[in-house]
Amino acid sequence: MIYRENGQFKSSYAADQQMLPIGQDRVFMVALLVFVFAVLPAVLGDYVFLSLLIPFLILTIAAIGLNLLVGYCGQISLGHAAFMAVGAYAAYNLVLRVPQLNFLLVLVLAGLVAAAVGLVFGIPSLRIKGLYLGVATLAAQFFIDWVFARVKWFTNYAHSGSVQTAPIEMFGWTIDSPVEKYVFLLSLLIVFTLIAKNLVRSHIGREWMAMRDMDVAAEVIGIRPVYAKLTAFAVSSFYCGIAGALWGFMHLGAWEPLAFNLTLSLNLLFMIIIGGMGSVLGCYFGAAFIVVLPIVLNQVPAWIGFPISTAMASHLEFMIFGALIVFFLVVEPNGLARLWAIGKEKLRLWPFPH
Amino acid sequence: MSAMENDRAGRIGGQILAVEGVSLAFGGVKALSDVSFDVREHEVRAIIGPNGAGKSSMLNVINGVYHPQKGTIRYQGREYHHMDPHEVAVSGIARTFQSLALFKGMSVLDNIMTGRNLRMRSNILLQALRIGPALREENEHREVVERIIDFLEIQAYRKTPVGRLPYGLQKRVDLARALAMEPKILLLDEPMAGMNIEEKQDMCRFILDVNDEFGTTIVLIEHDMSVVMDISDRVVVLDYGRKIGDGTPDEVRGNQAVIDAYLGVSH
Amino acid sequence: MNKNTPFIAVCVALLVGLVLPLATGASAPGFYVEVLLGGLMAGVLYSLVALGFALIFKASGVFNFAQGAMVLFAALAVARLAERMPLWAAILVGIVIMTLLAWFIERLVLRPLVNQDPIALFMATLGVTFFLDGFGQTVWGSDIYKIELGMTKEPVLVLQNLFQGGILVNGEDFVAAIVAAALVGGLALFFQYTPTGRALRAVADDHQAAQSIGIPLNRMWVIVWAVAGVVALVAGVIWGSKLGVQFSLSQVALKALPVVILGGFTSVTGAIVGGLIIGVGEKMAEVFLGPVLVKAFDLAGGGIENWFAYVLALVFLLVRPQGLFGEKHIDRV
Amino acid sequence: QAQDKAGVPAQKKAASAPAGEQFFPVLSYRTGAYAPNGVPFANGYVDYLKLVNARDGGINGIKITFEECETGYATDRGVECYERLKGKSPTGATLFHPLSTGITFALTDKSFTDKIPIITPGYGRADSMDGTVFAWNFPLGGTYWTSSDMLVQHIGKKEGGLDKLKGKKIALVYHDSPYGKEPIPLLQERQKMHGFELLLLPVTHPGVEQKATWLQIRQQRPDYVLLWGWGVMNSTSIKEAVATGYPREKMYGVWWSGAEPDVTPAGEGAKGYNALTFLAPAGQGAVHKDILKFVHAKGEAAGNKEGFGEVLYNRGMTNAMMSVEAVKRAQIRYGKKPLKGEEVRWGLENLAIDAAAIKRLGFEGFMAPISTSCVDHEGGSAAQIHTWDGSKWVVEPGMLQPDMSIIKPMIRASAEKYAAEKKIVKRDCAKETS
Amino acid sequence: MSATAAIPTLLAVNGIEVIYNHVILVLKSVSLTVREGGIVALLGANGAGKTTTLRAVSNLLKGERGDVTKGYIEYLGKRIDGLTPAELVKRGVVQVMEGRRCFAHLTVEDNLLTGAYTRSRAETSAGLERVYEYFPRLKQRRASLSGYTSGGEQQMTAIGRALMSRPKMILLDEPSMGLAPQLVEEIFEIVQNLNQKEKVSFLLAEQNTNVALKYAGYGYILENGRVVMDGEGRSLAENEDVKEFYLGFSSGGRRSFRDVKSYRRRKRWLS
Ligand SMILES: Nc1ncnc2c1ncn2[C@@H]1O[C@H](COP(=O)(O)OP(=O)(O)OP(=O)(O)O)[C@@H](O)[C@H]1O
Ligand SMILES: Nc1ncnc2c1ncn2[C@@H]1O[C@H](COP(=O)(O)OP(=O)(O)OP(=O)(O)O)[C@@H](O)[C@H]1O
Ligand SMILES: [Mg+2]
Ligand SMILES: [Mg+2]
Repeated sequence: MIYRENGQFKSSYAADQQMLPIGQDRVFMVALLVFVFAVLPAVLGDYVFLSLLIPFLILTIAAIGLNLLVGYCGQISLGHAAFMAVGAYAAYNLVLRVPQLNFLLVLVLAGLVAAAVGLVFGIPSLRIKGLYLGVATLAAQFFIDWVFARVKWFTNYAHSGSVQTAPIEMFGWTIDSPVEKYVFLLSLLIVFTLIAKNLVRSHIGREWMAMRDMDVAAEVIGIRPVYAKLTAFAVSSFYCGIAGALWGFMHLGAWEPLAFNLTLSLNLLFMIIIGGMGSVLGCYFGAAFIVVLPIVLNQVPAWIGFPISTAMASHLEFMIFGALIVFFLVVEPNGLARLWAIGKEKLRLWPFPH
Repeated sequence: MSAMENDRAGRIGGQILAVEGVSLAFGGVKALSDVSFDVREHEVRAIIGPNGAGKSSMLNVINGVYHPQKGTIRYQGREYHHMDPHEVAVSGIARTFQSLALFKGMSVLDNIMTGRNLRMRSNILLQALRIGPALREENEHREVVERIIDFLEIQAYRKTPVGRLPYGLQKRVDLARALAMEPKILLLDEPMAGMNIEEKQDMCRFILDVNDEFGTTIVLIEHDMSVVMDISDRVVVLDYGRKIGDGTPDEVRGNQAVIDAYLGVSH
Repeated sequence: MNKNTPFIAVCVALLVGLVLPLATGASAPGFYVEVLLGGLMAGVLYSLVALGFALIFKASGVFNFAQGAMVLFAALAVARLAERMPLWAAILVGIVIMTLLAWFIERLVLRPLVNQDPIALFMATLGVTFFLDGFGQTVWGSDIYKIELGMTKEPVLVLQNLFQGGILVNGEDFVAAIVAAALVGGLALFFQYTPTGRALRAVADDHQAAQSIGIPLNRMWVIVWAVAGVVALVAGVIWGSKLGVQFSLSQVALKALPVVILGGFTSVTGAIVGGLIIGVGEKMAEVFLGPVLVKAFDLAGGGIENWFAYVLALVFLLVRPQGLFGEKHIDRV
Repeated sequence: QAQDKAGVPAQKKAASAPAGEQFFPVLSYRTGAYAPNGVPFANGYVDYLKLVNARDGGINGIKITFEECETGYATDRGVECYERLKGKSPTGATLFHPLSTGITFALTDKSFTDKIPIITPGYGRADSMDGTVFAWNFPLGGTYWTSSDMLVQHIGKKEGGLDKLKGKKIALVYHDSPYGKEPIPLLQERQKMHGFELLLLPVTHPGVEQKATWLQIRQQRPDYVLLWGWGVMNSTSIKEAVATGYPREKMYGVWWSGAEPDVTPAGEGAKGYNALTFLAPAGQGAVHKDILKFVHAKGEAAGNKEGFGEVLYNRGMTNAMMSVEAVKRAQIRYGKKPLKGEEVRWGLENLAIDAAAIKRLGFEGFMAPISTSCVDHEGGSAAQIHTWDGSKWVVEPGMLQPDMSIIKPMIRASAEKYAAEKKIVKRDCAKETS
Repeated sequence: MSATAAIPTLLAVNGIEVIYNHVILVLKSVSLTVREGGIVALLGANGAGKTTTLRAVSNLLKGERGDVTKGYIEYLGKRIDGLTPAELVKRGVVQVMEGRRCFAHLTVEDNLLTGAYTRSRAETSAGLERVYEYFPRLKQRRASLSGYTSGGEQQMTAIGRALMSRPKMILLDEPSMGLAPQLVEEIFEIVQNLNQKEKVSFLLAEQNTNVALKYAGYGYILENGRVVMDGEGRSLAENEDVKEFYLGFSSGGRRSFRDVKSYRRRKRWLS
């Protein structure tokens, strides 16, 4: 009966609207922050940062962005990697052409460019719904991929279509080592998580969710679909644009249009579905599941000293990964975040079963 | 038929909404043909009629969800051919739905808060940072909503996702959401369907209180004749998309066409 | 203005685009016909995959992402089995395998997920996709395999006297077209006129309600997935004999997505017509429009067929949100 | 502990061997769309490493250990493999061999901090042969600029002189990725020189949809088609050529489009198709006998001997051999002990595999001599044309050589641009003693 | 009670407990019996657990992520926990779900026909005629998509659809909801007709206590997942508490809705 909210009363609406209304959660959060900022950098090796944590952090930002659109506003998009590409190429060109710009500003601008493009590709959502819209957004995916592969200006006339970046410098700090990147990205992620949380708790967030749950009723109480849907597209693309820029600059270092292909889009979608639609926390779970699990699965045979061929290992990885997706959905169709919530609920009732 | 009754009658004002010659058809189905009636300020106006008579369609027309092929709507002195749902909301007409149209994934509180949406002004950046005016605004509106929650006695379910609530409570949340808009006219589509007597009594009380305290004009669709006869000031009767009766409950009760089409003998 | 005006406008624009190369003399008539045929044939292949999609969606409301993986799996099975037995036997065994697969999917994936959100089911089929990709390669191998339908691959020149230079056609393509037509006809009849067909449509609308009135959901799903599996097998065999059977086959199947939305998710006819429109559209665009764009914007190569199908589908949806033959979305309040 | 991932646990250490092991990471792809080409290559590469252990007891007594990592030809997966393997074993990874131009682009960036050489024989960035900028890249034996140059020269010869190319039409059918796009600048340069028309026809990954491409070829009727494909794209191209009636004799593939998996799926139709071959045509030589004897006979063949003696198997083997030779060379300077990547680079920069060495190693007929330096990370490029006769590759006699007077300035310009973008300080090779 | 004892039991629900989502406990030991040829009403406020009880009988809980965790259900003396809904329909138990749930994209007639999935062709056409006899309005609208029909029409479609499977027992969930008074009477007349002429038994969940008790032979009152009262229809209707809280009569006769002034705390039998 450690985890209980009894005896924790709220005396104002502000207190009631806190993000973590339960005291134990706040303690846990502080401990977690100390752990990720202070303990992890001290104990983990480069590989974990470069291959697991950095992609995880960046893709979580992207997943939050996509979740705002799909999970909160109910507009399915299968083409969000394209907006990441927009962000990445916008940042590349900004850094290339206006070298004196501070990188934080570059990020914001890249996000804004992506938001603008997202807005344009969001227009069909005013007429098309559900999976139809999902497939329609594929047009964005393929068209934008194509533009970056074909219009030479975007890649600074690189003949291979591949671009590369130099390490980032900001306020005299060169973000180069894996740990530095990790800390920078982690801070960004926290900021973006808070912003997302704030948005979905505000009236704009409620407009999105209303649009998602029942669009006719939403209109009748005065929500304009145009505004709600397009802001969702814009904010969501903004997140993805920033994630794209980070993906290019902090993770890949050198990339080609293919780096932001349909597979990445689908992966983002997997993340939010596995993690939980309409849950910011779910994005963390989802990103961890999709980014980390395959890599871990791939290495399991080696760890347990079970000699199988790489081919077999990667086939197995596919099979187990697929089976796990189905398994988790069967256990909880609303994603890992819901599983987490149920777990917490049980903990709250513990030791009573109901 | 007390003093209060007369008092009410005295408060009923002039015409606020008028539907004139509205016709609406879906393919071959004539949902409404040439229907006209008016609504006066502060009255409780009931619409009754058999299933499929076009009652919900009528509300949808007023609401801007359906655009009639013919006819006009006069509201606050202005004449519309059809209205846009958003415009309607801004001009102070709120509505509940026959088969619930709540936002299933949101909590009761959030559902009702959406009703305050039109009045919330802070821009997206302020909301993102949740500072200053955004936070203040949020708390102010929360207070209004809490009052409505108290009024409708759904305090215990504030944080519950509405999808999990039993039907009757969902109906109440639907009403609460509409009330949160502080509308001039409230359109209610079978607010008491699926309720037992006790709950119906509560609901009637809520409706009358809204009507009395806030002076909200009410347009009500309902199949329970005792409710309609008890609480409405005037009744429109539709049948197969046509108006077959209009008047006070007593007048309507005596109308032979209405008896044949709808009431039957038992009432 | 009529509600259908934009739709008609788009159709007219497409038709104009279609005849433009010929009208302006940008293309020799013979070549034009070849491109048209090439597009139609590609379209038939898209249609075959799209058909599987549409079937499953229509009958169970599941957006089956695994259709491509099923095509690959079936093709691999037939190709590898045919190394050990005659082709017809391999196909028969293949059908049995696909039916078994349908049974497993129903048991392990669909049954536990009854009455869930479409998006959860969609996701589950993605899990199936991953599983099948891994499983297929483990069981059948990951090399390029051949399926020999016993037809010559060398093209024949026909109508040499009508068009200068003649027209190249492929016998194999015609077989594909005929098979596709037969499948579609049969399935359309099945859905419209049999109780099972009607029950399948009911299931698509509301799983739970269908269950409540005695439609055995489980059997329905096995049936429809097995049928989709057989359609996948047919598609796999035809594609495989043209392109070779290899992992990449499952990726081509992605093109079936714009096809189904253009045709309308729930329509068998739509899958076919959509496939043809997209096949012809994208080949025409690539061949005639591509070079023009490259010149105009100094692009690094054409390749507009990558997006053409999707953009075309998007434009269609904008003027007709339910697709060409899809059922209109019903929302009433 | 490094594991032999290809089927058998790694050899036990011989008691007499010097302490330590030389660790070779192996980035391979045995699954997915590119598996038909990735598998035989990886088999050849791994088999040769095993051979060195079994026959010679390692590199001068230093055992080789290795670990495979599946990249699936995907850049992000490749980078992850790199990160995973670069720090294995006390000395770290010897060198990386990404077998993907995309992965090469991504790793090039990292090589500067990690100081591990990346060898890309016959692929990767063309400008990376400039060792003063690309300190860690080694496109040994050829790049896409040398290969495309040789192809143009060959076509010129067929036409009776490069000047005869004027007014001719050459189409480049290429994989729409950095790999496929690399030859374009050189071809454009040559186009300016000789006045032929160049058609650029990109094919999207994975390359099974080429109908429109070949319709365009049928319309434009180019005199030659250069094929820059990989994996299933190659065989599809040949099939589409058959379907559109384009003569296979007029098709020339780059060396990655000239192996058995590229032609056999097309059956009879592939007859007459040509491709470049460098570092190993098909066939078997002395080294194959050794592999059969020391590796296969013991049942330790990687991946069921798939592709043994075929083009890609042999190329994988040759690549492994050059890597081993580089370590050997570096041992002369740094001593017979496990070497770091940084030390191996010296070996790679001072590689001199002459005809005698080739013969000694059992590779006679499989490669031309190579000699690298601090400035020149390619070490010379030479190749032949081979033609598929319906059942095997027939090598045309006569070596082709690129015209470096055209390529060198291009490389310099391109490397300068790269250095400027990445803010790289160029090496001064004169100062570095060799 | 003694009069009915001779009639064999059709359905027996024995002390079931139902939990949704592994955590939400909704039914707490509910028991009830339906005798052959009976009409049993299940009454209770919103959220009392009526629908849940019906779902537990028809085995439709799975789809709602609910589970029967205690107790069992017998039909014709055999336990039916393991049967699929389809098997139950074959055995004659069919549920008409709350909220109509017609197949929106099928026409009214197709909706009806799907109900006869378990029946032969001959039975189907006879059944269709029968349903059209009961509901002439449906015959008029037979060709329109049921998604576009009005609420009442949909309710009729749903009931008609269930009739198509020729059930022995129908679980009817809030049949009167949203129906015009005439139609409510009509539907209950039909229920009575079916019951008397075709010996179909009914278990019906209703809010409209008035009508329900008029037609039902026996009734159970559910509150907070427990059966708090049961008895013959007539005797329930005469019970003072029921009168006040479910029928709206107080000692002085029916009270006008307008006059219900104060918000009364509800009287509860439990808690
Ligand atoms: N799928 C579900 N998941 C979680 N809780 C549920 C679910 N369905 C119902 N409940 C809860 O179970 C309780 C009983 O619901 P039920 O639908 O059985 O009531 P009811 O008596 O039919 O009410 P009504 O008259 O409003 O239809 C309610 O509190 C409801 O919130
Ligand atoms: N969107 C629509 N498309 C097609 N027909 C419609 C649509 N909306 C309503 N109708 C038809 O119009 C007629 C009137 O429907 P409406 O819903 O207004 O009836 P109602 O009076 O509210 O009935 P009920 O009391 O059963 O709710 C019905 O026959 C219905 O089928
Ligand atoms: Mg209605
Ligand atoms: Mg209920």
